[in-house]
Amino acid sequence: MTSVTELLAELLLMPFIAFVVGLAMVLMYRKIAARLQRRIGPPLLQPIYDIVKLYGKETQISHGLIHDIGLVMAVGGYVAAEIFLPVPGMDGIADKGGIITLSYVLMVPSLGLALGVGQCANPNGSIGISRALTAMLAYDIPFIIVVFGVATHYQSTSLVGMIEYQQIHQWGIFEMPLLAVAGLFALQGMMGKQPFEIYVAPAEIATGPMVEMSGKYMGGLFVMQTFQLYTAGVLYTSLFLGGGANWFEFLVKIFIVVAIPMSVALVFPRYRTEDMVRIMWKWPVMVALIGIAFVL
Amino acid sequence: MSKIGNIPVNAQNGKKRTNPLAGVFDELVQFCQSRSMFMLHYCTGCGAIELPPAMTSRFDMERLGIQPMVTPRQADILLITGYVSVKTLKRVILTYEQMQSPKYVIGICSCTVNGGMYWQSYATAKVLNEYLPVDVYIAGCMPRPEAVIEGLRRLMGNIENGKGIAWKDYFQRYDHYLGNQQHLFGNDWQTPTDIIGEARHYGLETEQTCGEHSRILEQHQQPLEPYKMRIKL
Amino acid sequence: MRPENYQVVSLPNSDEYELFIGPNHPGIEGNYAFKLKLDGDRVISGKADAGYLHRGFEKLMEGRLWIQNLAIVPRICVPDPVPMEVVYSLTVEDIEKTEVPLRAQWIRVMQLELSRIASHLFTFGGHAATTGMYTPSYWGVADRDLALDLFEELTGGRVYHIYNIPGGVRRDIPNGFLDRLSDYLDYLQTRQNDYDNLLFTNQVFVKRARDIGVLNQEQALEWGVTGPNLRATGLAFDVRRDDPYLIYEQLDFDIPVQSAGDCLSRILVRRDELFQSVRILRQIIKHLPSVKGPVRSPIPNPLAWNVAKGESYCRVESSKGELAYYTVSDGGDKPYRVHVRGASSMHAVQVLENMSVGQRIEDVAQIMFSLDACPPEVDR
Amino acid sequence: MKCDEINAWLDALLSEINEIEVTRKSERRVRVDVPASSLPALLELLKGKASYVHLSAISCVDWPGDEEFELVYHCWSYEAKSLLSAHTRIPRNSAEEFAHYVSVYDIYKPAAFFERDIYEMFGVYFESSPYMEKFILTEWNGPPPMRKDFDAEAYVNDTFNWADYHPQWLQDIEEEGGGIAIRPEDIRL
Repeated sequence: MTSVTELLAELLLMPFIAFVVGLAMVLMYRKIAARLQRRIGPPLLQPIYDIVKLYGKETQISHGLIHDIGLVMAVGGYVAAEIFLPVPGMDGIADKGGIITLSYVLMVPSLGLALGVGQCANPNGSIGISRALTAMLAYDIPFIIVVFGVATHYQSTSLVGMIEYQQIHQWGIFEMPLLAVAGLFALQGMMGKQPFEIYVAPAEIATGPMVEMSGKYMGGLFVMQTFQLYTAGVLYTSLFLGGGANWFEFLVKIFIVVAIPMSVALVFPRYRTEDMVRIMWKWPVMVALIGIAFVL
Repeated sequence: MSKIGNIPVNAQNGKKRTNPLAGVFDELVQFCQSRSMFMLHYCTGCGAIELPPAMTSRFDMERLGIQPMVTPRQADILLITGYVSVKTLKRVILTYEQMQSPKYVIGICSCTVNGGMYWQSYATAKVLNEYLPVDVYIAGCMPRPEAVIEGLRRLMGNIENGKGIAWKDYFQRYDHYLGNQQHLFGNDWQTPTDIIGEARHYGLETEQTCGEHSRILEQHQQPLEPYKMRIKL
Repeated sequence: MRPENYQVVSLPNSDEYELFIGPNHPGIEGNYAFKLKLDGDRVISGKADAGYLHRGFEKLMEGRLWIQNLAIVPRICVPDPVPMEVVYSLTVEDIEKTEVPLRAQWIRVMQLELSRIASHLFTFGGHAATTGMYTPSYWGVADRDLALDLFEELTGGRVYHIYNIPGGVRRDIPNGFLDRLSDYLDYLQTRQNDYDNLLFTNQVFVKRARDIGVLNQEQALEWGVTGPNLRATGLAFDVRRDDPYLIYEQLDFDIPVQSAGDCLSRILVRRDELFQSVRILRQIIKHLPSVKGPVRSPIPNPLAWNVAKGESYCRVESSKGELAYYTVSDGGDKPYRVHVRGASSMHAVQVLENMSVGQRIEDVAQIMFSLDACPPEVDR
Repeated sequence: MKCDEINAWLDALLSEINEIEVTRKSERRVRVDVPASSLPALLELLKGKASYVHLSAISCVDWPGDEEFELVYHCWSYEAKSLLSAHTRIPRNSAEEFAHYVSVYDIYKPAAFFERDIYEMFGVYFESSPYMEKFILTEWNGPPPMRKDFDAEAYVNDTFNWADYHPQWLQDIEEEGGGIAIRPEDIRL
């Protein structure tokens, strides 16, 4: 039984760790892109520079209260998600929430973004957000099926329980390879990378949801991105790669997990919206259902 | 003027700073501003053809923290790449006023300095800093990517030393800039941004902010309504 | 333009909204604007808005000497400037009845093809970037830069090289230039596989580009489409072969043709054309040393050069399509009138407006880039 | 030879129209001078019967001395591989009132772009052309700029300011008698 102060400390520390690790992931993405594109890439502290600069802008244009609240929801949703994700030595409230709660919490950011962007009255933003919600709908179906299969297999909905099971027996990826593959697809969609990067799409709708964001709002989105990458990595690691016994193993695993979609993203264009939905509802769902058949 | 102040501006400058660490914080922000520059993806002229080489693999501006951004709201630097025709200049000014301060303007190519080889042309504006405050000019027709990067580095140095303050000049001497704009576009020229209101808000208003030209503006100004999106149910 | 797109989509007014693509938008090529009227994400009508790059070139040329104009003509099309110089020189030579030395003609063709390679490499990246893949644009621009290095060595200018003058070219090629050109071509051919794997046979890209922006041959002829965009509809027409200029008759090259007329076939035509240019350049590397002689025929003092009275209409095949100049001289020291028929003046305006109707918003940028429209040619 | 056949046919065809003057400049270039009234008929014949399906360009030349605009229609035949330039002349009005001519948009679709261009730059109004409105020069209020009587240099000097650039080193050189002493017009031969 952890004491209340310890729990509070964990609740503060876990999002902070997520932020720092997420920054490193953003840097890693930009470095991978640079290497693949035959260039050097940004300096090590570039993600921090960007965020500090954006928060330090003199003009901060707000488009009303809903705009602010939407942004807070977007970032806050992820911050809340972080405390459901167990890391080595810290469980937060992961054993109380479980993965069902987590998958609900993960929808909050998209909805918050939709609220905030809708207030900007920019058609590009509105198109972007409608695409983002469509994308969410697309990747959530395989994601939910995967979560269902995994929970059935481990006979538990608690991430802590799943990690313990995997550390005793075998990693989930070896026991449920099909579900793991379907999960990778969902991960790609969840991270919003090509070929499923439909809602940023600079050449089509001028970065969609971000089109009217400026200053600290843009900074908020950058922070959100760090959390997003971290969440995706940790979730997949917990479900299929047995979490981490220690910090080193844990970090290696989540960075590898995040690096795979990133590398894939750089050599593919994006699908059209309807193609993404079609593909997401076809292959990953099919693979995941077959995977479930094996699990059951 | 107050009619068009529909977009609220929350500035941090107006507040009095009591925190002893404010100076340190300001320096940190300045440093980060100089290391992270988002430039607007707007190719106004032929100099834009040297930006892709400067941005991509060979010269790689991202290693200096410079990356292209898509909308004026997100960007810090407005690169005027080459001649600006009168039609473009209107859009450039609109774009500039939508950007978030601190914002910087770089004039690339000789055409922005003094008309360049289009000095005879009836369609291009000649001296860019009559219409916008320019931080750095990069001369050449067209400047090589190395020169573009050199100019951007000079701007970075200026920002770090606190000298990149040309954007304040736009608020402080708005009447001068507005006068030149009106001379070119006619007296009914107006933009949807309330520059004078913003100048007051930042505490940057001087006696040159308002003048004869801003009075002409007030006479012609149409009150602007915020654009509302219709939601179909 | 699929047939069903011709139908007027009748919709209640309340669902329509307007969207501006450009002039400040990453999905637009250069400083150009395209106003869309949309219903959902389906385009009801598109309206091109040009003039952001208007400098009044034709007026400027009337105020300058014949030789001074050479400095401003390349500015009309920035990514592909050499055809501009060449075609202007061709019109002046045609009026003056100047014979261009054979060696100069070979050198001109060499530049034209190198410029075509550079321009196409640029286009691939742009086209890929509109579909969300940025790696080809990084590669393409970096590879194009090596071609610009060759240009710099040959002419002294990276982008604008004012190297062709009426009567020939300014000076002979530097020592060892052909070897370096040959090295560059070898390098390009080693990259062919990379580009194919990354872009041209990438399944997602193919899915994205196939059957988008279809232009059939009949429509293409009706709307005056030229160049690679016309060849992508199946008509093997190339000014280089069918209305030959310079020494193209002596060269052996194929005209790549695709039949579908969609975005994919347009980019594939450009890809094949790039390697045909490599083939032409290889022939030039082989033959140029054996072509001896001066590189320009003497012209009068260029500062007091009264070109004979006359008019001429010359065309070349630029990387965008058919590029033509109509030059009129009244016997003075300045052109009386120069009319520039920009290669993309059709593609960027009428063809784009017609093709965008009924398309989805995510494809508009791709269609524009696949047409390889160059706004400065429209605006002049 | 197919080309020769078509060319011979073309010659016969052109003889059908009155007051027409055909000059064969080279193997693939034909110049035709035609009165303004019969130009649309000529183009229709060319497109319909002689396979000149591609309108390459319409050029306009201002001849203020003759009080005329010269319109040149460049048509290309993909089959005969020849380029025909049809020259015609229409009366020129002052800048305030447009000169008038008929559009050939119903024959050649690309004409719309060129006609709009000529409308803006020269002030020639083409009847029944679909887009007779400002396109490139939407922000321009002056006379049609490509007319010979519009003096661009004077307009520029009136409208725009120039940056003063007279640095110390140039002043020093000028004191010694150097600087930009020789103007281009002085060295004209």
